Amino acid sequence: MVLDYLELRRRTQDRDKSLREKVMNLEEAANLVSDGDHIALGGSTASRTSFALLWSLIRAKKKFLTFSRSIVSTEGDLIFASGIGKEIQTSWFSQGIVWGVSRVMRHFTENNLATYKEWSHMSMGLRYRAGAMGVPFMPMRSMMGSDVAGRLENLKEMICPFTGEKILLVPALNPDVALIHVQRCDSFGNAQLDGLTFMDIDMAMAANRVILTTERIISNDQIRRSPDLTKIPFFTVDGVVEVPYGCVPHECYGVYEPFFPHMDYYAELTRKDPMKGVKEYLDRFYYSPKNWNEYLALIGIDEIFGATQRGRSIYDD
Amino acid sequence: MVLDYLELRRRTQDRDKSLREKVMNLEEAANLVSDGDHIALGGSTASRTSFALLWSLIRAKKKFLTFSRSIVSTEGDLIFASGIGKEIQTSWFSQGIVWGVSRVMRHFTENNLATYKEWSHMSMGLRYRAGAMGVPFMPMRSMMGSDVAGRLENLKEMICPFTGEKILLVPALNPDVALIHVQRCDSFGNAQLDGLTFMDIDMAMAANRVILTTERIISNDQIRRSPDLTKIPFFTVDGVVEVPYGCVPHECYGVYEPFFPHMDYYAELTRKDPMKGVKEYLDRFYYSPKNWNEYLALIGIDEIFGATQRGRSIYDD
Amino acid sequence: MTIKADSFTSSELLCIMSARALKDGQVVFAGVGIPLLAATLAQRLHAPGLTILFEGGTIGPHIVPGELPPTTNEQRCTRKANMLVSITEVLLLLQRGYVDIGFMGGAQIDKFGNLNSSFIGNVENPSVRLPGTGGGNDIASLSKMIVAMPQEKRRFVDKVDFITSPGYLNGGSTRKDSGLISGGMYRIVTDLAILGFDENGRMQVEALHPGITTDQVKENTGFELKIDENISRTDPPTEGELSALRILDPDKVYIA
Amino acid sequence: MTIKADSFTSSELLCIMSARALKDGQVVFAGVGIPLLAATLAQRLHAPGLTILFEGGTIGPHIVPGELPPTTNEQRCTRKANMLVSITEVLLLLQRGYVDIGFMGGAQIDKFGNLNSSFIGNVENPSVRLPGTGGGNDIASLSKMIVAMPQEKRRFVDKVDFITSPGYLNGGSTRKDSGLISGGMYRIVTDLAILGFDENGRMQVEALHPGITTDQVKENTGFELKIDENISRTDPPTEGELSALRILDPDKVYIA
Repeated sequence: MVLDYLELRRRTQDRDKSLREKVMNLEEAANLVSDGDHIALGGSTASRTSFALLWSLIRAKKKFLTFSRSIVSTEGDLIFASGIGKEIQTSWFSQGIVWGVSRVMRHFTENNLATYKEWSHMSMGLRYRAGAMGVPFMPMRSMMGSDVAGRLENLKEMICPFTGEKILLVPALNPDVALIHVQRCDSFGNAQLDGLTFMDIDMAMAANRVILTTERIISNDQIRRSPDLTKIPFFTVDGVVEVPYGCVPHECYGVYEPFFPHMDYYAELTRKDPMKGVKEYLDRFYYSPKNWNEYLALIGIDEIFGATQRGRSIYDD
Repeated sequence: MVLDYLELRRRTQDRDKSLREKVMNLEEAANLVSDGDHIALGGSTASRTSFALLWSLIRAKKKFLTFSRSIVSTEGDLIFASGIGKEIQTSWFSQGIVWGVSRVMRHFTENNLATYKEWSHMSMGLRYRAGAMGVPFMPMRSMMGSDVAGRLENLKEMICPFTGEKILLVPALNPDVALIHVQRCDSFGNAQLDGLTFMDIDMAMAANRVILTTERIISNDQIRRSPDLTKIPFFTVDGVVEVPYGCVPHECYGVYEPFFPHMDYYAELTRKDPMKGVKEYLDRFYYSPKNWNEYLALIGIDEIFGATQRGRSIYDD
Repeated sequence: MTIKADSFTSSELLCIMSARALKDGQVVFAGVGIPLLAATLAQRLHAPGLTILFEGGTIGPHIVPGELPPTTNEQRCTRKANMLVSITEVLLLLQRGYVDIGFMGGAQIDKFGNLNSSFIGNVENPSVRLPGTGGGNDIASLSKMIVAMPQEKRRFVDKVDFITSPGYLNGGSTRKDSGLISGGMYRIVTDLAILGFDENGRMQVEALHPGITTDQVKENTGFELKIDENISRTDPPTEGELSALRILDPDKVYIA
Repeated sequence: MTIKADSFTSSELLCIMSARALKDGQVVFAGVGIPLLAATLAQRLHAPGLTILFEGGTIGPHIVPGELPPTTNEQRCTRKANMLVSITEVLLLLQRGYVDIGFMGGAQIDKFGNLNSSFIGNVENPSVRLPGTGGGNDIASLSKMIVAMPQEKRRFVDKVDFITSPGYLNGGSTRKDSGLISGGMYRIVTDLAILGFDENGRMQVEALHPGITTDQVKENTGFELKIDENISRTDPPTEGELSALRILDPDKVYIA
């Protein structure tokens, strides 16, 4: 469903775009998300997943959320299994090719307990981009003729008035909320991202609310000293939460790599009896810890040091 | 005229996209430009204008070139007056607001000796972007109803199939050549740009050939140590020319500011008798110097030091 | 205390009066010249949290006094900025709806707020070819507009020779019908008055500057202008405003 | 010297045979798994100037031996890269035409080269819901394709259950007619043979791997496959190829 332009403008107009402090904790950030929202997740697969915020949304027992992302990994299993969301729009969904097909995803989709709407990877990116640009669609040249397109109700084909070629139009996506984890940002929400940015920039510009989790909060002076390093502007941001290791067990570029032993453990745990396994996982790592640091402690300092050592190594070349 | 997709693909396919040395001098770079080409100029107004290359194109007596740029300053006067080009597509054309309306531009356009095709600034940007994305058009929401749109033959209006809103489609622009000046690049053409990037990235991706002039050539190792700082990828680039002060008398962000006294001198020289003035300017600064350094010497060391001091100051904050 | 109306230039008056129209916390897309200067002045006075956007790709800068950029595409525009983006990206912020106010100067305007900065006289054979739209067309197409320009008969015409930047086109619903369903002219700030627009998109006087008579306004306007009998008046520039302004532009680049 | 066919795994054979299909100086868009490994192998052997693109946004990296990324979206993919861009930008390189070869793996393929990585069985009520397309659909829609996959009857079917990544659709002009006017399947590299496509987009055998019989190929294919009598044969993997490959993947992440 494409937002009509005046409605999109109204929602943006109503936002407080002033340069203001937005630092809050995970619980406060979770309150910025309403049941029924469409939530876009930054990062891709096992990289820069805003896990700390997802963790707090699951603990807050949110309902009827729709999620979209470039590529969905284990967070998709947890979204379905925790019951906070019943629909995910993405291009690929499983922990990662080396771990095989997600048994939890299979359980929910094969039994029609939840919906995985499959879009081509580029079409997901262009939907966010159209939303970011304030236009109702983007033209593209892939997907035509495939069953991926055939199964999506919200696509239009047109004949290009300039060239006479057949062109596919994909609908703009303006998420209610985007959850994005970054390496650094200031307390106003000006964010610097290192390495791979995935679809995060378009996502932030397209969304009607943005919540940043960040490894570090830096001063606005530091931002203003190299404004060409800012990738997300403060006025798109509604909440800033400082959460070191906020992507665990996934990667944060240049800070820590994925927590591979933990991801192997999860894959093993959900292999035989997916639902029993994922419930056990949620109970142990999501519902019982008092806070995020206790969650990290459960995963263990050995894994944290190992992933951090590998993460920093990118700068050793 | 929008390139048909198969023709665009063919031209791109035919290019040598391998990782190879591309360092050459200004004269060799000028040979990469053929009479009749459409040339996109990087930078905007008095910033990062690829003046050294333009200078060599004028000295090489190129003919029938069409130019496009975000905003055109004095280089437009020189394109018309030197006779290398008779059409410029841009959104604004004069040296700069503080110097008033260009008398040279007025002479050529008011007497129908040359064509200035006026597009809105965003539409120029979206034309390059469509070209960069490999689609025949971009949708946009401005320009409709104005005489700017009314005077352009190559625009289409459509009713959005998703929202029923009226949308304007602007045609893709894939220049034959893009001339872009950067602060740093390696000998393969991987370029790092500081500060304002204007429309240069989309321009480089859209063009069928790219010629870079650069303040410095750095090693590929240095590029590979921070790949997230690369803004233009090597395989789009066909020529790399190391030309310190290659934008004089315009600005190169963080290196030198515009050469204001020289620009005042030019404005004064072309105020009373534009054609006599611009001819004198071309003779003195374009046709007589033996090489680019002699051109710089003519402008003078005082101006060079002054502009450099002001240019570096951006990093003093 | 306030000071005599002859102790400041009309450009200074334009700057101060239009700076007052900007509110703290707004995002304003400012053109070069008076708008750049007035937005910076507002930032220094009543609107410290004003976010200024420049066409060159600058988001939230702090212009340095005495180092006013001659265009919006130079490094001087980027001092202490929060972010730099491409020209296309910064213009797209207008389309996305992140801009509260579009703020630009004007060469020629008509009774429906249409601006001309392209041609004087016949388009095919003009007496003057002006520089053109720049981002003006995009800003006026997509945002709520404030225009600052001197009020003269030759500048305030019944119908512009060429619509470079759309106001209300031919009035009524013609702007919306053309596809421009958002934004539109809000205020025209001149050296004589503050002008606005009625429900049909026709220009009208909102307030007169100190010491200005309704006749003066009419004499300097090329079309009939509605002026209420008991029209309100603007407060004269204060010393604080004038001194702050002169600190920003000591070389009188824009306030000469 | 060459070595016995039982001294390498079928994954190793897949890697080496598909690596050979890549030429120096090409730009190849490589998927995770065998393609990533094979492209890196080609870079180490005959194609040092090969530019590899990864879906995560990496342009021209050098993968570090023993540090193979489990996906194409991690920092391991970016080692010594020339440039990093967004996912959308790297995929747009396919559309812009900068990619010479699209290179991916496959779960199920049919006689017209259509790939299925979405559903096994009935789409509304599948026996297996697979992970989906990722960039596969975009790569196959927009580029000249090499696919590396093991040849088995259940994988090489007459008609895929679901067209995730388009080959020649129903053959003939159906791909072009659908709007996909560029790209298309070029080579399918299996552990038994190198397959290509005829002018109607139907799969055919181009060459058999050492020691493989035509019957073996037919037995492992779910549809009729054209095989020329005097079909050519590929050269067996060399020690150099095998040792280079095993250095890249010492933990046998992909070549097990």
